[in-house]
Amino acid sequence: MTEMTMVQALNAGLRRAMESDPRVLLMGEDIGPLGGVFRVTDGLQKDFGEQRVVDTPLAESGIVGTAVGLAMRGYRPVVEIQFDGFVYPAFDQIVTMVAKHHYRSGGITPMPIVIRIPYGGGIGAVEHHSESPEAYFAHTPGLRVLTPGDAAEAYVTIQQAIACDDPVIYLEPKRRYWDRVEVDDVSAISGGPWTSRVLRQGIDVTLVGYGPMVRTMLEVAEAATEEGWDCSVIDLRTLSPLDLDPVFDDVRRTGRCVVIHEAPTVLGIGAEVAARVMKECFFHLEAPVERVGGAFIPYPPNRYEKHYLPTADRILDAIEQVMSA
Amino acid sequence: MTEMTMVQALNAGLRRAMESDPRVLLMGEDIGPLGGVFRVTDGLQKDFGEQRVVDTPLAESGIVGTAVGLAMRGYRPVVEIQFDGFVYPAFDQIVTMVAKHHYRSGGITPMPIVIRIPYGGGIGAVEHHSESPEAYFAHTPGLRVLTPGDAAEAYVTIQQAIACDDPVIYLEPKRRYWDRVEVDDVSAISGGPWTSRVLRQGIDVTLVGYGPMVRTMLEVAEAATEEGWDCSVIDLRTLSPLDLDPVFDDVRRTGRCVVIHEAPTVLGIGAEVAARVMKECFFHLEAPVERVGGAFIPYPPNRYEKHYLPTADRILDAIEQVMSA
Amino acid sequence: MTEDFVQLLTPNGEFRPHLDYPLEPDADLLRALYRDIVLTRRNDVESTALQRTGELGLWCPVLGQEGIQVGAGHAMRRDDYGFTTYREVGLFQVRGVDPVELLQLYRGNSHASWDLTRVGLGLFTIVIGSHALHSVGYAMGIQRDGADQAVLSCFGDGATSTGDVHEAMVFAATYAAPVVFLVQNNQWAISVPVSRQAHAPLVQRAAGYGIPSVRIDGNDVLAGLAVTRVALDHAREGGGPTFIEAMTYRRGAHTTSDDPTRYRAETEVEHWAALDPLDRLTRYMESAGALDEAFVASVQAEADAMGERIRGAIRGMPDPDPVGMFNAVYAEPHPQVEADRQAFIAASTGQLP
Amino acid sequence: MTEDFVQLLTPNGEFRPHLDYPLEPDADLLRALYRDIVLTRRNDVESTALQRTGELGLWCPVLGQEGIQVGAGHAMRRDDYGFTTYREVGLFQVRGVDPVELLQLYRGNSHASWDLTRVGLGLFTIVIGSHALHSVGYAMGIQRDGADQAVLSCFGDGATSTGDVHEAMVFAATYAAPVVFLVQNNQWAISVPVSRQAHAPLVQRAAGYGIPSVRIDGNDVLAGLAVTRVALDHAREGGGPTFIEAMTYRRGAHTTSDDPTRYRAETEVEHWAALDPLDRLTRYMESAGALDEAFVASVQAEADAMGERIRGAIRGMPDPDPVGMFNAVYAEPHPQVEADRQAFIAASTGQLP
Ligand SMILES: Cc1ncc(C[n+]2csc(CCOP(=O)(O)OP(=O)(O)O)c2C)c(N)n1
Ligand SMILES: Cc1ncc(C[n+]2csc(CCOP(=O)(O)OP(=O)(O)O)c2C)c(N)n1
Ligand SMILES: [Mg+2]
Ligand SMILES: [Mg+2]
Repeated sequence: MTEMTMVQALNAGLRRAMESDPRVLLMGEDIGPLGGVFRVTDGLQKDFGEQRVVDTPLAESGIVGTAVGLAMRGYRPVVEIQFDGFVYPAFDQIVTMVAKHHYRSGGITPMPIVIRIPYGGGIGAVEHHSESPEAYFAHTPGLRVLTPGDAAEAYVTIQQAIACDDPVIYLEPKRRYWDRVEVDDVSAISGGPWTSRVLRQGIDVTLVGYGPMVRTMLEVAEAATEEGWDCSVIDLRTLSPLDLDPVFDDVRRTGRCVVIHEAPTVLGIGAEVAARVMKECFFHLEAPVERVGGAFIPYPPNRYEKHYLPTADRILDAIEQVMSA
Repeated sequence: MTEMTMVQALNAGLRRAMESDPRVLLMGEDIGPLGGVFRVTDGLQKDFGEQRVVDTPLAESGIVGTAVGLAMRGYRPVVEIQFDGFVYPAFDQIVTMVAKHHYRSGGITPMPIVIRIPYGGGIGAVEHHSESPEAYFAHTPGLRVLTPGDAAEAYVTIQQAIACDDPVIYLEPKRRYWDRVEVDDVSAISGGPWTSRVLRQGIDVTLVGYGPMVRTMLEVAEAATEEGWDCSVIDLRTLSPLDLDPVFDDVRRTGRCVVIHEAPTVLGIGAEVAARVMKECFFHLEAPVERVGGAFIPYPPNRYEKHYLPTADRILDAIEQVMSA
Repeated sequence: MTEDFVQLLTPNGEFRPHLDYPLEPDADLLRALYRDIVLTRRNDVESTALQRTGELGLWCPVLGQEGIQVGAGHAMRRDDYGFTTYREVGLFQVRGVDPVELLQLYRGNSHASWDLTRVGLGLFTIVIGSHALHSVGYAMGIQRDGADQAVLSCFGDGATSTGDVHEAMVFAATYAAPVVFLVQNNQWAISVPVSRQAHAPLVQRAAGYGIPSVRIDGNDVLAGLAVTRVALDHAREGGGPTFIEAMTYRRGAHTTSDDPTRYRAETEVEHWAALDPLDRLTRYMESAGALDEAFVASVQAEADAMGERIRGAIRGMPDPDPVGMFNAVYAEPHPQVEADRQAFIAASTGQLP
Repeated sequence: MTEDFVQLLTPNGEFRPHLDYPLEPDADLLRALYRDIVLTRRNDVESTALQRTGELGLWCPVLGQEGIQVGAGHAMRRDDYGFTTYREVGLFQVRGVDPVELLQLYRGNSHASWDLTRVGLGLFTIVIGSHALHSVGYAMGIQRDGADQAVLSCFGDGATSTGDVHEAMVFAATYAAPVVFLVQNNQWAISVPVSRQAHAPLVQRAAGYGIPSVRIDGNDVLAGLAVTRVALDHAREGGGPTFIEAMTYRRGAHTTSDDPTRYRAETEVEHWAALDPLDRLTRYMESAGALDEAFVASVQAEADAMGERIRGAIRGMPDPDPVGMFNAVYAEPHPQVEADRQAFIAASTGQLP
């Protein structure tokens, strides 16, 4: 048990994955001597060499496209995209090749590629450095999408993502990079990576979120007690596949549900969760599922972000809304 | 009034738009002497010249990226992407620049670009020629998304899309390209392009769809009468913005709703429609909203497509489902 | 078209040895090349016919480009690896792709039908240019394995405009990856002439990356073989990438859905027909005494048998089992796919979900 | 670094006229260049300081690259158009972007703060390389207008690896668009040296597209001016694109968030400091008698005033009105945005939606 930031936990997780499988290699811009702009790969090139920690030219399609070839050759590339907003030049390689290759090959060639993307806002960054592209990937058959809620999760799930024979879009909530928690040096998390996790059980309303919203939800649940509301908190953890059975179970008890994410509400993960919850818990719902997400605007300049992001206040409003229905 | 195929209607609509505004120009692969692989631009280069009907190099990011520059210069480029599956190399330019430029510029420079994409399946095509990418675009603030249900719609809405100062992803349901209908030579459609349209009003269940599903829904509604079910049919027409008020009004009467599209059900347009209908019509619904969409698999080889696509049978099953709830 | 290119076999069938690209074509080699061209051409004819009768949804004719394809195929070692487009039917032939396997794709039974580990060819990507990057990545894997192999990466003149081909050249140069880029400049990308993709000869692109390059006569199977072999050996020995531009011509339509009369003159096609790769090989073999009647007849018989086999296998080939479409979406179980599969099975057996 | 480049002003401040790039620098011109470099440098210093004190979220230092930027800026006519990255502070200065306008971006008040129609500069795109295509499209528009204008398209050495820059070169060559590509090869893309982006000199890339190219001393403001002017004139006159590689150096960190000690040696920085663009201009002006004390003092005073104005405007600049974030998402009304705006207003005024 050590206390670690999420950055340190990811670094340690990558290191363990590289130690245990020589076919794991890292690729990306500035991941070598610099250790990545967030230092997630700090020290790894020094220890594993330039063949396994590959500083690439500035070309995202090139990075993901060569990773595809490496995977065909039996390697397990872990790609770092420097920021969320820079993944789109690689979008064709991701949805056309990474996602489909195993299917196209009739099951002969898997694509064990992990694409790490620091995502989300809240750090006062310039444009293109605060986006939440998860819905694009979760809508794409052939991809898996994981996002850790804290350092302990990150340490384990990054290793599990690398061990998985399918391609995994691994979304790192960058504003939680520097949060410290106790990290256990074990090789599994409860339920495995492709499950959601219930962090708190309440009786009034079920809060559902992931990534950067995990901490926010826990804080909101605390604050809500002051209003006399007892909240469940569920971290989805995996966005593809979605593991909603625990959500359904919980909502069948609480009768109320609020889904939260930073991405635009329209067609965000919350749309799918709401549609499914309302279908599966139709006769248990006391109020329609509320969604708290981004307005239908591009990520705004950062002086606006405290108004754009799902804050505790906005979530509490939504809770009040479902409680008063 | 003339009977036209959708291809002819689009051709005529493009011609009229070019005649009425010299700043309109067409760009794409094989749109010149060949007239496009579907012949939508047939004859236009001959009549408007190479400066206004531009055969481009084979580079989708290049096409859309230069269209951005042309739009900044005051032109109104209409881009043809040859098939749905080839839009992804341009994805970065679309979501990063086309969608955001007006916002980034603080409202100074609009992006009146239309990106025409033949989409959807049902024509027995090879891989990457049958996809339905609409959710990616409809989730992206800054874009508008239109899709015509028949030739008459196509003739008018393509002109309206070109006249719009915002970027429009114009999705052409390729399997309806050769359907003939009466096309009126007027310059408006009822309600304008950014509205959905009620094609049929029933009392039992509301069918909601768009593009290739419009004809399918009408056929299903006919077939359903034999089972004694009286269906409403609503063509969404615009996927961004979504115009759901007519849907809510109808569902408040019928109490039942089925949403249909070819794209994967997970995070498809149906997710948003279901979430919104269930929220807005919570106390009117007799059954959860049903979604009939693509399975969570890549578009399969075409010998499977009759099993993959939302057929009348599958939609009738869904109607039965909501009717028996 | 410039004449400044490597040619070992003139259109008249004269053999002109080349100092930089040594080749001593013995009768066995010539016969093997001849056979592969003839069988490729027959595959083309049969497949076109099957498309016309509705047995296939589409076909991409190769007529005119068999020289470079068969030559390059023979330059590869068995354990080299190739990445192609839809057009490299000659390479499929050399590498041992069964035409029936291939045609399942055009029939719509499968997305990509060969066992890519057996034939050593990646699945072709229809999204133009994207596989150039896969080639380089695969070659980077070879480097890391310390293996004595190289990668052949084929694409068309149109593909050179794509960002992915550029990034592939950048990565290949940066890592000195053992890959040979082979552009078949067949003068057209559907209806768009190569002059719209490039103002300068494509072969010149390579120098900008520090990649050596050479332009060859793509209708000359011997040049294709000799030059590609040197390039692959160079790559295998750690010399890094090479870029080959093979000047050739797509004499047929782009695909069976295309109508080339809309955009090009018949005279152009005739010009290139006179430069046919099989004709010149035949002339040379005749003059060299390497083509006897018995051999010609045996290849003919083999082609006939292949044609019959293709027709027999494809005509009326049953549709695949519908539930198969849910297979292999993921390598590990994915609950959403499983749920959809179960719902599909339930619906097909008449149960409501 | 090769010395094979165009240089008009040696590091010692000697002027060496160049036959192909004629320039007769009179005192007025020299003073204007001097002033713009000094003000650019001051802007850099002030902005860095404001970032350090938390008034700005980020700043991208320009130290070392002012020569080419100010030179190229002066080569542009008023009605030419430019596309830049974040780094072209010298060009912003020449084109009349108010530093306070610019800094609103780094403060987080706006995404792009200048009036792009007034200064004739497109908004810079942070997604590397993508604006190269906008440049070409804009130039295609100039062609269609039959206008007597040209476009300057600036990007870095790292950007040359992107597919978009390649496609921009392809389109520019194909349509002979009136655009000048100006690469500032400052030797680094964050921590990645240019040797990882390119094995051959970047200037060589252009020939592959049939685009003329030239490498210049990027720390020589006069070469930057003379060469860019010839290229822009050439483009304006219908001669098509040119590619300029300016050899220079990013002496500061990539951004204020960066730590260059992790990846490069101080000696390298010192080497380039000795080649400083302002030093050599100063030397030349002194020897040419174009730099008197009064002028130096007046520029200094102007810089001081500018610094004061920047600090005054940025320090404690209020946050924008929150509701403003809903503005200008679309040019025409979009019901979803309006609904979200209304919900936001309702929530901020304490009403439940
Ligand atoms: C990214 C992308 N854009 C467009 C297409 C449609 N398309 C298919 S083949 C082709 C032309 C390819 O030309 P070239 O690379 O010269 O190969 P050739 O067909 O001549 O062998 C085009 C435009 C595609 N498959 N992929
Ligand atoms: C597509 C994309 N990928 C990555 C980044 C992150 N990034 C910002 S600047 C930069 C380096 C740019 O180098 P160069 O083009 O040489 O310009 P310079 O900063 O040296 O002026 C990188 C990798 C980005 N902005 N866009
Ligand atoms: Mg071609
Ligand atoms: Mg640089």
